[in-house]
Amino acid sequence: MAEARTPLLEVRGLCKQFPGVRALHEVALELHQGEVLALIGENGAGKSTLMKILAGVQPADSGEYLIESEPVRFQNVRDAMAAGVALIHQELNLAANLDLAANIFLGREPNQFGFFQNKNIHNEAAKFLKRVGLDLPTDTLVGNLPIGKQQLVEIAKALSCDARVLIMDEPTSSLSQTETETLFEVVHDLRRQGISIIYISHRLGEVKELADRVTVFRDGENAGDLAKDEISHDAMVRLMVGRDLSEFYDRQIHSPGKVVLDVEQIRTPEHPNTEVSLKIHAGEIVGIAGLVGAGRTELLQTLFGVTPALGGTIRMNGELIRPQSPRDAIAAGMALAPEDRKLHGLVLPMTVRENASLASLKRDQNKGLLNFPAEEAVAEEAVEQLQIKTPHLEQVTRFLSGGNQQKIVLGKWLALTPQLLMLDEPTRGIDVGAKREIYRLMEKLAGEGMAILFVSSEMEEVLGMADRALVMHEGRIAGELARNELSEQAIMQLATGTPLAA
Amino acid sequence: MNKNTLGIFGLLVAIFAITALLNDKFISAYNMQNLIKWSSLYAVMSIGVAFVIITGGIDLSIGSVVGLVAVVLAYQLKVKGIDPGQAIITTMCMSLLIGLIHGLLITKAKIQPFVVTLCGLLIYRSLGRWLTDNQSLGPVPLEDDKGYANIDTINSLDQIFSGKIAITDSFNLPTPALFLLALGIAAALFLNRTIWGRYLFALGNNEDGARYSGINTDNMKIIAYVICSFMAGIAGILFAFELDSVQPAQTGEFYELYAIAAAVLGGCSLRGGVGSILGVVIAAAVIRLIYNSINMLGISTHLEFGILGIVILLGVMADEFLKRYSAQRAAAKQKES
Amino acid sequence: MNKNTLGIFGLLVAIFAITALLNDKFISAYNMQNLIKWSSLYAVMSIGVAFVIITGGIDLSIGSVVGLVAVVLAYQLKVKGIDPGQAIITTMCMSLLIGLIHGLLITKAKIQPFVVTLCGLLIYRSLGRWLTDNQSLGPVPLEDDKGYANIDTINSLDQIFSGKIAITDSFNLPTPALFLLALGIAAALFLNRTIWGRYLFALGNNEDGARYSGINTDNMKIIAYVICSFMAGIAGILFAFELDSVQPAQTGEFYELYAIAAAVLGGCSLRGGVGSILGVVIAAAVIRLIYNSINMLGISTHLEFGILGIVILLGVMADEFLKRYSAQRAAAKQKES
Amino acid sequence: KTDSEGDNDSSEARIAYVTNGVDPFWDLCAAGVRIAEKEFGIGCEVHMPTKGVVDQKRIMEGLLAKGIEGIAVSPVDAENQTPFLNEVAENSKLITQDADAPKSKRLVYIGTNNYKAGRALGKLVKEALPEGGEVIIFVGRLEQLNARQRRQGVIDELLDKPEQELSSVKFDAVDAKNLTAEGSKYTILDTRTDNFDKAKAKSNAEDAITKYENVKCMVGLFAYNPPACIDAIKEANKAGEIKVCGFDEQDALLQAIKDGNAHGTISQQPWEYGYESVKMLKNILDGKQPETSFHEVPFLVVTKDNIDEFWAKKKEMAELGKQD
Ligand SMILES: Nc1ncnc2c1ncn2[C@@H]1O[C@H](COP(=O)(O)OP(=O)(O)OP(=O)(O)O)[C@@H](O)[C@H]1O
Ligand SMILES: Nc1ncnc2c1ncn2[C@@H]1O[C@H](COP(=O)(O)OP(=O)(O)OP(=O)(O)O)[C@@H](O)[C@H]1O
Ligand SMILES: [Mg+2]
Ligand SMILES: [Mg+2]
Repeated sequence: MAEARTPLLEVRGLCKQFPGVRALHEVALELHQGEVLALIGENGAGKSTLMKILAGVQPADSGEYLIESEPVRFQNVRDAMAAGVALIHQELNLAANLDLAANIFLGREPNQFGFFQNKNIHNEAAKFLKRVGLDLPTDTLVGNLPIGKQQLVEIAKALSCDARVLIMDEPTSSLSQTETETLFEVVHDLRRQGISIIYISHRLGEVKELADRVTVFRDGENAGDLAKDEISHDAMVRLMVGRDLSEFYDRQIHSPGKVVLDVEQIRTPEHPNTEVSLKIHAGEIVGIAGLVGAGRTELLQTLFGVTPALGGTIRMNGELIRPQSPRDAIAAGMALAPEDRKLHGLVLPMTVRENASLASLKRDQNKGLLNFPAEEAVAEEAVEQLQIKTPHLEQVTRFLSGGNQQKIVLGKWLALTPQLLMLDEPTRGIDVGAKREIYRLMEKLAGEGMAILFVSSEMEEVLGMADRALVMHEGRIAGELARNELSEQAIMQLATGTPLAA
Repeated sequence: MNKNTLGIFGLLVAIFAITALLNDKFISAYNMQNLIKWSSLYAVMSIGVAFVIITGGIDLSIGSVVGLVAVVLAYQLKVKGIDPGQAIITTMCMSLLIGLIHGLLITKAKIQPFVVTLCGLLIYRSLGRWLTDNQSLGPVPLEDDKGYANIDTINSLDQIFSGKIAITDSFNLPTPALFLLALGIAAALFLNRTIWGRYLFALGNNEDGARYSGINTDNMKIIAYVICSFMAGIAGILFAFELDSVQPAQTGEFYELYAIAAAVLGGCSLRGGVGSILGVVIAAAVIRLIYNSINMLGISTHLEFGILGIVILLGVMADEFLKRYSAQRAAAKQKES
Repeated sequence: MNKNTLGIFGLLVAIFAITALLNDKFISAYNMQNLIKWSSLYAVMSIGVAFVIITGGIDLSIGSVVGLVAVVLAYQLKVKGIDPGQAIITTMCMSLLIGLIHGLLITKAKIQPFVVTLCGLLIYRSLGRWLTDNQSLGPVPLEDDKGYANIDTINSLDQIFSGKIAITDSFNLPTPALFLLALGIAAALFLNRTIWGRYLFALGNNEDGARYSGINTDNMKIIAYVICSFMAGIAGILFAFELDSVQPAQTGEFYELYAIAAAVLGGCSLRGGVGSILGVVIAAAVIRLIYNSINMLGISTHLEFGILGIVILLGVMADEFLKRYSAQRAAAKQKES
Repeated sequence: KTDSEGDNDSSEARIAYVTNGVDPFWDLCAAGVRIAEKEFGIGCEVHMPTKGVVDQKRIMEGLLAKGIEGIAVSPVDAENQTPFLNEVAENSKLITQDADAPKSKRLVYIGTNNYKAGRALGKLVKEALPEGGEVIIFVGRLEQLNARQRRQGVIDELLDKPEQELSSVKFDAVDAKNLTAEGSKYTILDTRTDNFDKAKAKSNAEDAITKYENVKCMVGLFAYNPPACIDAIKEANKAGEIKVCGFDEQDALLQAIKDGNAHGTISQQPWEYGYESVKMLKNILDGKQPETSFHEVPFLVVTKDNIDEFWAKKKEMAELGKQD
């Protein structure tokens, strides 16, 4: 069992402490040449922190870090790159004001006395972009690309580093099916070339498909390893959360009630020439599937008044509304848990209490004065109902894990008991435990008669949770699938613009 | 008083004690009176700018607003002979309007606060000079001045805005201190006890996040700029009556820098989302105290600016350092437990 | 010349044409000479601040740096009788050192640029006044002045920094224009043709991203502040020789606002990541042109500031509007195809 | 020796000399103060407020708080500062210098008759341009009374208007253009202000040369204005063609007078301000009340004829002042 060859990269007894958070405690990790090591664990388990240490972004407090048995201590990213370690960050880190080629070679431009030698970099960049399935002119500005495509650029950039060790921190979190598959091919390709990969994902299906070995973290410590033949969904979950999780998608079919949302022929600023119509009933969970950039986020944002509609009508409970801002939409009974929870969902430097009560302050006000008891009650209720793990209500939300942050966003909206809850990628970057809780919550809310509209790029999620799925393609709804018609193949067909064979 | 405010308060006490030790006339009633008076005048302005800074914005125009308000007030009273009450109301409306314009340009036309208020700085100064042909004016009539209407009212306004209230035989409280007290309490209540105050902090930290939570962020920002200009307007009136002389080209020049310095020293972060009224008021007092001490200790006036700059720099550095240190301490503590 | 630069160039041409139409003396060789000279002086400063603004920072201290450099230069030449070449080198080193200190405080002590350079504004001004006891000084000796060493060298320096080169019979090119040309080209090459320039743009847009790409963002930011202070230093020397007289309390006052205004009008975004040297130079020329036109057209000097403010505001608004419009057009086009 | 130094120690100063701003002019005044300090054995603090009325008020309040016995001030806005000056006068011996506040309770005013000085400057212009011609005036700011008096003196003299009483001078509009009068050979084209920005002063002069091709004489009312005009003229190659007459005594102007590039200047003999102020306050503190309320410091007309003598005097004064 124990392999004789020395690991390419090894970490022993590593500790890392953030103000108020013990991120890593005595963790160990081994990576061999040419293997794909999957690193999994709940939100906040310390995966990204360890990867940042490996890639020289931040230093460890203590512990050993060896490459080919040689102890190393990277001062910065450049050192790590020189040693052949490259990291694809969980958050996007591109310069939006530069073009694709510039971004891919940022920090490694061929130059003479500091002056660019520009000749080849566009060709080179195009090669790497093609490899990740991006067929765009290399002088396109990155800022003009949707987030999913930016993720691909990020991957192309890492590929161009010629690294021996490539770390991918949730590379697929904003990719859809096809792009994910392209990425898998790239990973297989790299492995064949003898490059070692650390792959972090919350999508256990991906892990199963790709990984040669799995290392599991829990609360900043090693929770166990799985060899290739031990990798199974249940085993991974057991190590991650410390117990079995059964009945992942626990759905009951409710008979849908009256129409809550009735949208007719609205046009969004991103897709001004296509019209979208849809209806959502009380007690119904409707999923929206589609490829990245299909206009799903845009649709939700338009309904929520973030980017007002160009035309068409929106009715809530039969009443015509024209949401010009989220405020209008909220007043009409809508709520949106946005795609980017750090940017749009939360005010990170504020506390759990302040975030959970932010939307309901206005309702609970007393002639403009804050109603502190009511505020406290709202926050407490959210923490209790959603089982948010936080030491106290005054904890700053920045220090919470992704799943708990997402729950606070939900708690904020549930305090207002909206009639229509919209969720944009509700489980993006969220670990299995939290995921299941969110699914349960959706089920419970639907049972109570709330209409739920969610966008997801995870096929499984759509298949598992939706009573009905709408599939978007290039800004329009390409098709609608009832629960009994739902299948991976049907969704993919519609999402890529091929009509379903009748 | 929270931790940040404690630091600046300590600085106040320290400079106060040192100066008192080195010059016994420093704590005379007369000097204290003056110190309180000037601190109040500058603090009123600084409170206003604190609102804007909390939203993550900046207002470079307040010095010019102080100047313009003072000019327009004096112009109405002296040149036009307008009813004093009406003149006060007009100038207040003008300052509100200026704030509104700033707010609208920033939120609706989406021009950066720095640019909008930099242009404001230039334009209002110019307006004041043009209106009066750059002649200095006094809002309060001198003995045999003509052209003023309602001299009695003006004089009682003068008493209100720059009078003194006898507290003991030797100590008189300057009325600007009362303005500061009232406005400061109102501002602190607004920021910490109303939903709008909470909204300001929220949007200062994350504007999109606040908007997605149903807050009308544009309106809230406009309100912050209106409050800022309004406070500058009040300060303009106070300065006009205090100095009895308004110079279109000079009155208020550079005050924006004082006010911003006070806000920053008082714990507001220019990144937005952080700030306390008490801290800002104390910081404004510290700045005035430094000036007073330099004067009392006979230090060369050439060094005034420099000392002020160094104190601000060290203050902010100490603050930054303390924050990091206390975060580390907290972490260490957690580790133990 | 890209689209943004075209807009400001259009403005330049428009004001130029209108003034030329209304006053035929405007295009005289002498006036053009002056216009070029002043534009060059201010543009040199503005180029420096553009670097800092591209990184997403700000430098409020340049006016004081201009003042301090001019003071120290004149002090060395007049009071200390130091060798002129050495004096120039000392002042340049001083300006580099100032930039370095700014950069270190901003990157290592993590104090905000606004605060650091605001304190700089206060401190350097104070230093200059204290050094000279606020005496005005001339860098260039008058006939029977004592205390200067190497009068010939000083005079030839004067020729270099504020001389004229005959081009035609009537038109002489002021030497500051050559400085601008050399520095402007160097700056533009640095920004657009070297990897460091690209790093500045990258970190101005996304500092973390740049750092994760292996760029030493701290060093790059320090370089930007050093360049900024250096350019202010050059401007200080140019101003000292141009005016032949340095007033410690006044030389350079408010120039930071001009420079920032020029940078913003020239297309730099205060959010960082955007900017062009050509645009900034043209914008600096526009500002000088506005002043010149006001004088030529006999408009009241009181209105100067106001007109400048309005032009900047309208310029930025038009820019914002055009950007949105062209984005919409591009989107519409894309949809069609 | 230590004793005499102790006398000059500012912490023991009994009186103070407060200017209206920061300017080389005041440095020369300070020189006079230093001379008088020694001569009369009294310590005197010199304060130069940077930022106008506010700074001046603050500094004087500080002086009162310190218990200063006498103050000589040049009020920034004499008229409107009257109430405050009265407050100072109640708590200390107050005299004004350079600029007067006639309505206040100041004991005496030490200064130049700026209107007369302006007329003298006008006479210089007439000397420079016996044939008459177009004249333009440059000044820092016109909100100061002395600046306005000076300007009016120049205008009245050139337009042959009757002499006015200093206390009741009628002023022409600040932005009046092309002032002329019947029978006068002179036209006053314009008055340009620069807000104390030296670069602005220079470009104003340059722009005037461009705009008014027939301008024959440039008049600078503040110390830095004439040198700016001289520079601009030199660079326009119009030396000799355009005359310069000025006020005050910046070295560049004196040099130009010597070289024939400027016609002449009016010096207020600033050291006399400082000297006389200290002397006056000393006398008052010693119980000797001033006889009149206006102690006139004579101005001096400086032309090529007396330039060497004057410049030597100025240098001597500056040196003497510096020694302290
Ligand atoms: N810069 C920081 N300052 C303070 N705390 C931090 C910082 N970075 C991470 N943490 C905390 O350290 C812990 C580990 O975070 P990390 O990002 O490594 O988790 P993760 O396993 O990657 O989680 P996820 O699956 O959500 O990405 C978390 O509790 C997080 O809040
Ligand atoms: N910030 C932006 N700037 C320019 N275009 C954008 C931006 N955001 C989105 N788009 C465009 O809007 C279209 C729809 O994007 P949207 O985010 O709605 O897609 P989506 O289906 O929700 O994809 P995702 O899975 O990434 O959320 C994309 O084609 C993209 O080109
Ligand atoms: Mg992570
Ligand atoms: Mg989306």
